[in-house]
Amino acid sequence: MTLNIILIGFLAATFLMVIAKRITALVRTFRIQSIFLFLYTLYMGLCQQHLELFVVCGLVFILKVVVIPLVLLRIMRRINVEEDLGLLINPQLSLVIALIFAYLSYLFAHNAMGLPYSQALIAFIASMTVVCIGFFLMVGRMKALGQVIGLLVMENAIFLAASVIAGGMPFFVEIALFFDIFVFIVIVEVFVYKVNRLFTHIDTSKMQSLKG
Amino acid sequence: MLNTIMVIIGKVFALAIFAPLVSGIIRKTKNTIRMRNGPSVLQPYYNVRKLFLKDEVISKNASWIFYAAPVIVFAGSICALALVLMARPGHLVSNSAAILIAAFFVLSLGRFFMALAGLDAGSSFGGMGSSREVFISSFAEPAAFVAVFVFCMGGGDSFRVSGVLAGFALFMVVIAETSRIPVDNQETHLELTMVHEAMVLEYSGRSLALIELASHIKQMVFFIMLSWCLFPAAGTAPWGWAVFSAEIGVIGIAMAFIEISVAKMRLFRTVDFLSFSFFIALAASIASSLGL
Amino acid sequence: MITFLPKEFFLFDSLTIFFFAVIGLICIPSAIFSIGYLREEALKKKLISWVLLAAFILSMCFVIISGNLFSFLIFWELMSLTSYFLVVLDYKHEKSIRAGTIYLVMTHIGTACLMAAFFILYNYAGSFDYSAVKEAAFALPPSIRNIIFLLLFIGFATKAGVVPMHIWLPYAHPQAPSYVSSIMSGVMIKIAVYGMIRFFVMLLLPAPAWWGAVILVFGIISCLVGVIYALMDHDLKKLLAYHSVENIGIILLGVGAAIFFAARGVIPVAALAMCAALYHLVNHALFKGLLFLCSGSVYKATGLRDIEKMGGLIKTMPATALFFLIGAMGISALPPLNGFVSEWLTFQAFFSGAVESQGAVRIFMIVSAAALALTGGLAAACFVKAFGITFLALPRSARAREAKETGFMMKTGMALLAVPVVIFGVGAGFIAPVILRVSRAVLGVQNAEVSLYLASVLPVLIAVVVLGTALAVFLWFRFCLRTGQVRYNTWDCGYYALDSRTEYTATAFSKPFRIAFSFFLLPYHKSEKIRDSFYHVSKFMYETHTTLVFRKFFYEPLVRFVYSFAWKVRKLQPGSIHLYILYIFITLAGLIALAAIF
Amino acid sequence: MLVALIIIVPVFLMVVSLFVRKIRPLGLINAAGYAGACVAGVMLLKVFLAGGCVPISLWGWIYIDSLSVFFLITTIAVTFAASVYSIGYIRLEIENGEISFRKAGSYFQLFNLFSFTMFIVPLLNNVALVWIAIEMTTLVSAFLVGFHNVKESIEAAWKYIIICSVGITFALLGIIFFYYTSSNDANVRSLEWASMLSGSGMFDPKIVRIALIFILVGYGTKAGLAPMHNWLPDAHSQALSPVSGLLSGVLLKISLYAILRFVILANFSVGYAYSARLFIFFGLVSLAVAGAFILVQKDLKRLLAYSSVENMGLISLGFGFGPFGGIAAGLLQVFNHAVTKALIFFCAGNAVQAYRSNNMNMMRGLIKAMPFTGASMFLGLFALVGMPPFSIFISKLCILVSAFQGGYHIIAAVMLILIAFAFAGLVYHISRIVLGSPPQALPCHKESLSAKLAFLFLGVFIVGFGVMIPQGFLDLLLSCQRLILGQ
Repeated sequence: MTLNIILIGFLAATFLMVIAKRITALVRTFRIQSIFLFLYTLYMGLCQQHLELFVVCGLVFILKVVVIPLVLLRIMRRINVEEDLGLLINPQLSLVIALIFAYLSYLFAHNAMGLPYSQALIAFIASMTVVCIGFFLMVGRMKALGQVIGLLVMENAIFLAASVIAGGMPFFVEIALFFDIFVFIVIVEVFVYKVNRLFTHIDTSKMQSLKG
Repeated sequence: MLNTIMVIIGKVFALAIFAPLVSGIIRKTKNTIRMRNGPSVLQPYYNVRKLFLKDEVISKNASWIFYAAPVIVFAGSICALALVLMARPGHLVSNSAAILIAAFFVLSLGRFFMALAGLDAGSSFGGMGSSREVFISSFAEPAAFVAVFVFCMGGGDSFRVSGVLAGFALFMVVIAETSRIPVDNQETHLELTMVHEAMVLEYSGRSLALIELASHIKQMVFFIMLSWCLFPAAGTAPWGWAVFSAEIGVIGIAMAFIEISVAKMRLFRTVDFLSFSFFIALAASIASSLGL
Repeated sequence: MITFLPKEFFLFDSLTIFFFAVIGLICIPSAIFSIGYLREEALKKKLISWVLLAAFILSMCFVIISGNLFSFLIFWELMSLTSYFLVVLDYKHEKSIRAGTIYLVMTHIGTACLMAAFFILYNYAGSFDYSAVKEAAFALPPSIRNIIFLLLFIGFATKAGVVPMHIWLPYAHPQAPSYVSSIMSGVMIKIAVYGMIRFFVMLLLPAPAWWGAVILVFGIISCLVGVIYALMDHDLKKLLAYHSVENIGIILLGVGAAIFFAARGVIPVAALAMCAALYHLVNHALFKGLLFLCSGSVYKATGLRDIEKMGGLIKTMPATALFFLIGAMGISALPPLNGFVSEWLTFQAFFSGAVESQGAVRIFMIVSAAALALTGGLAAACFVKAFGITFLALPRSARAREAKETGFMMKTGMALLAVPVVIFGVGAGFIAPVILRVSRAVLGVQNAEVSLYLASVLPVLIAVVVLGTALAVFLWFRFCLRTGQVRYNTWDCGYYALDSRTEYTATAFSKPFRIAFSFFLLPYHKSEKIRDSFYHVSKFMYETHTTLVFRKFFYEPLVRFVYSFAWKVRKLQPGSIHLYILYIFITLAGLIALAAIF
Repeated sequence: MLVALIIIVPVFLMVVSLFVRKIRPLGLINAAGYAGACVAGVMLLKVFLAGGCVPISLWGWIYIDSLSVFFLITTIAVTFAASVYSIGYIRLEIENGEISFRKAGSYFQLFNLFSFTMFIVPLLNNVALVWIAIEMTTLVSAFLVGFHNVKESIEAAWKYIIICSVGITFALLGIIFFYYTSSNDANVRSLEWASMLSGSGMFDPKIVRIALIFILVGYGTKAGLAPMHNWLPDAHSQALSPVSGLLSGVLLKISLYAILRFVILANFSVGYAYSARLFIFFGLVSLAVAGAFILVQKDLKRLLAYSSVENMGLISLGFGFGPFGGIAAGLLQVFNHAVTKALIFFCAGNAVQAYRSNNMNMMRGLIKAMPFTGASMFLGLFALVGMPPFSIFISKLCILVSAFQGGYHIIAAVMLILIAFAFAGLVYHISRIVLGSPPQALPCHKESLSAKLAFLFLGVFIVGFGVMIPQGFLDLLLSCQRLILGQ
């Protein structure tokens, strides 16, 4: 029962992201989403009483709820560029697309993968939807940070999918994944500063000089 | 083997001497039809004799080709005459066509050098003449070759439709080759119309004589081929000189009549004239393939 | 995979030895000529060109020796690569780069077709060796056999310069130094004919009759188109390149007729046709090589290639003029020399073929004989133009005036080619039977009785009669008819001494042909009068050129279409990162949908 | 033990490059280090072949079988050539004032880190760790791509990071699906390679089919296969030449290695035909797209990048015709293309340095301005398009033979046409660069000795493998083929 609540919360946070217009709103909803993810891993840890799961959910909390939003907000303050996210597709249409993704991932999960009806299937569909929405965020948002957050949302969703259908990846692999996301954020931060210094804006739709 | 060679050499000399007479006859008939007296039948001989004794004027820009051309043209026509006499139609079916074609090639050797000599003097007349000569002869060759093929295939003994058609095509080719009226005018010096004359404009004295003789012999070669085409039966023994010279005379008079009755065609109309003769030759080959 | 390396690597039979002779006959004189030709070049350039030349000749030899498809393909590509380097050797001006690129791309397309055919054969034969291919050829289903024939024909035709695929030849040959272009048109395009003979006559037996007919038709088209374009071109080496297209057409006439009659079982005619084709192959190699060497020495002496600016070279360069004349007589099939013998044999083959067959085949043979006759006439016209305008009368430009005779090495090179041209003509009696034996071995028929008696006797007879009468007349003139000679200006209708401007030019010489063939050449005229006042014309400008039909209506539209297609595809990468990510998602979604459905 | 040496070399060199300040000795040490790695690689091959191609697994983290040895050798060879070349290249870049003294030091650090990440990818046992190593290569090489602080290179680097990370994320999803089927049906609890292979018989075909698509699209983005290749021309045209040589020579192949790993896993449950169809699809699309782009290219390095896309398409087609000898041909093409493309990129690097611009219309008469570079570029061109004396001709031939053997006549015909397009484009462009007369304003540019050594080293491989492939290498290829086909 609690699992469904967490999933609903997780999905709600994602849909909030889709309609966010400003970057800070996007970061805040990302934080909420990570919190639900943390709760989910915490609940799984309580059920299975594995010590490793607690370490993992601690890591999730530190990295995804605290560190990454902080880094992103710091970037926003340092490059003091206007908050607007530059939506290529208006919020209403994005919401419709998000729903279409939900149905598509149901089709994908049930027919293509052939998973049996169970609690895991519902969670898996949810995570697939969030993967598609993360993807949509990268495509639909002009600003560079929109793409970064889109990617992080996909990471969250994949982490959720892994823990749902495969009971979580082997411990060491989880640690390595977190380390990888951390390195990714550091490098992206460096590059956003570079883009801002050279282009005086971080709007990727204007970075189209390399053609053909 | 040796006596056939001696016989052929004898015939070659006889016909070589006899050749200018034919063109004399043709000129004579033309004049009489035009109600004019004109020079006697032996006039070509007098011309040749006169030219052999006169001095020669040679252009400064001319090279050794200018000297060599008349000699090669004359030798070529003599050799063509010898070849035509060798190629007896009828019993040597496959070889006679080959020999006749070799005769055509030998004539083209003479023409090649004559065209070069035309260009050698550096005057525009010569260039014009050789360009036209080569133009006409290259279109005449396919019709001639096909006509000869068809005629030899028919085995020149009996009277065949394909033989006659081939003969008619060959007749049109002969008009073009021996520069008769519809294609080229022998007697004029008007640069618009002259072809063969333009090439030899630079020549004088004994080389001009040689060239005149060569053109007479060439005409004789063609008339002999024509006589086998048009009167096949006459070729058998007893091979009287009279019958043969009668045929040549008839062909000459026919040629004269055509010269009189037709006006000279524009140069580029000769292409249609020769392609018409080619199609007649093709018709002859179709007739021969149907076994007519 | 790599385990298919062939067992029998080399193969020696009469065909290979014959082609060895052809290569030897041409490459040695050209190499000697190159010594003279490269005398002033820097040492480094000399070394590079000799190494490349050696590699080029070696690769050609190996193509002929190779006993399997794999090494045939390797050395075939090596031959194209080394000849590309030779074409691009003096890379100063843009033209040779463009020529090199067109050449390489066209040969690559040809080789791609060859590769496809070889691999289909490999599938059926199980190994690359000729013997395995020969056995597998019997069991080939007719449809596969025809596809292989078409692919091989396109491949070899592109290399040989048969008409639809000939456009690289007039670009590549003139750009190469002349000793290279003499080897290229003398020998390299013959290697393609070797390929055709090897595959269509010896390996892919039993060859159906329509193969021969196809080759015959393409031969006719190549003959006529080659000679018409040669007539219209006034660049000496381009003219000779077009003549290579024409002569390849003549060789293909022979080969086509041979295959056609072999398929119909008329063996004597097939043997005669193949003998004529091989004989013309050697002859063409000889006189084309000679002509290219002469054009090289003319280029070395005057620095010109356009015959409109040359003239009167016979007085300053007598030796080159004589050699060029011998070559010109050879190529225009004038009796005592070799061109006459091989073209005459081809006529005999057609004639005896026509006699043997009935109905449509007879007419087909006669029409092809007519085409050959027309080509012969036009070729003679073209070489009258080429020799007359280049060597005779007055020099038309300053550089033609100061021309000097070329060095000794070059003359020996040319002489070494001129002498065989004469020997192969007059001495046909000794050479024709040898080539007949080769053609019998190629067709695999030992008992075909072909009477070459006439072919051996007649050239000698003609030579004797012509030379005899000429000598007689000469002696008669010299001794018993002593008349004077006066050297005076050319007849100028009494106005003024003529100079080189009133001479006949090559454009004027070929004007009747341009009008006669205007339906194919589509000539373009533009004349313009620049007037000082209404009455005084200060300058009169006349420009004419003919359009290259194949290039204008087939190759250029093709290239334009490919480029426009490429520009459309270029829009796939407009630079926006969003679109790139969308591509990934679409491929993923598409593939999943496909996987789910199937 | 040898393997440990190979892994330590880049780490040690990175540490050294932190301390050594002067560029010249740093370059030499770098090259010497990789020379040692090369020797170790060859000895590893000998030991491996002597041992009869038995997979070695050290301390559980490292797992070596014929496939990883093959890719390791390719990587080492090209990295050694790149390190030799970058000595002279960096020195000339500093003289031209393109990069500052300090940045040259950071170049060598990044270079070693990049090669370290590429060395360990074929060696790692755990499939997820392979994923992380490839992710690391992306992040490290992003700095190398964006090395010049110029608008274009930063834009290229940004696109490189984002597109590759998206691709890799999908690959992670694929790995999770594989993990799900393995733990679900074959109850294999770990992502170790050996255990997954043993359990691969019982995978659920439906899920494996989907997982393989994710893997192919994911790692295909990194491998530069067609619909997902858009980052490749931007990254290659902006990166430094030694780096772009490494990128197209090795990085594309490494991601192909990862794909092959999963194809082996999918063999037993879904059969090779399924992945063959996918390979053929990607191969044909790559050939088509690359052929079109090569024809209308203006920038030299982008031209070479597209020729890499074309060759990757050819390699995947080779794998597509797998069961008929295509895999060995594809792998041979992997090695040949890596070596040839590295040579041509290094020559392009020299040319770009001399002419100061990537635009091909400004480059004329390279063979006059820089004879050695011009000659090697010309020969490199003919090696790349597959002319006989060179090695790519053999591998291209074998791919075509396997295509016809497999009965794919139409696909082979389409392949031949598309290769002809690319051939025409490449010859047209590069022959205009190499030949012709150089612009007068060109200062006479001297070619560094190390560049010449790098060209010779690569030339030996190109011509050597064209003439006669060593037997040891052949056995390695055939054992890889047996491994992939699962005999």
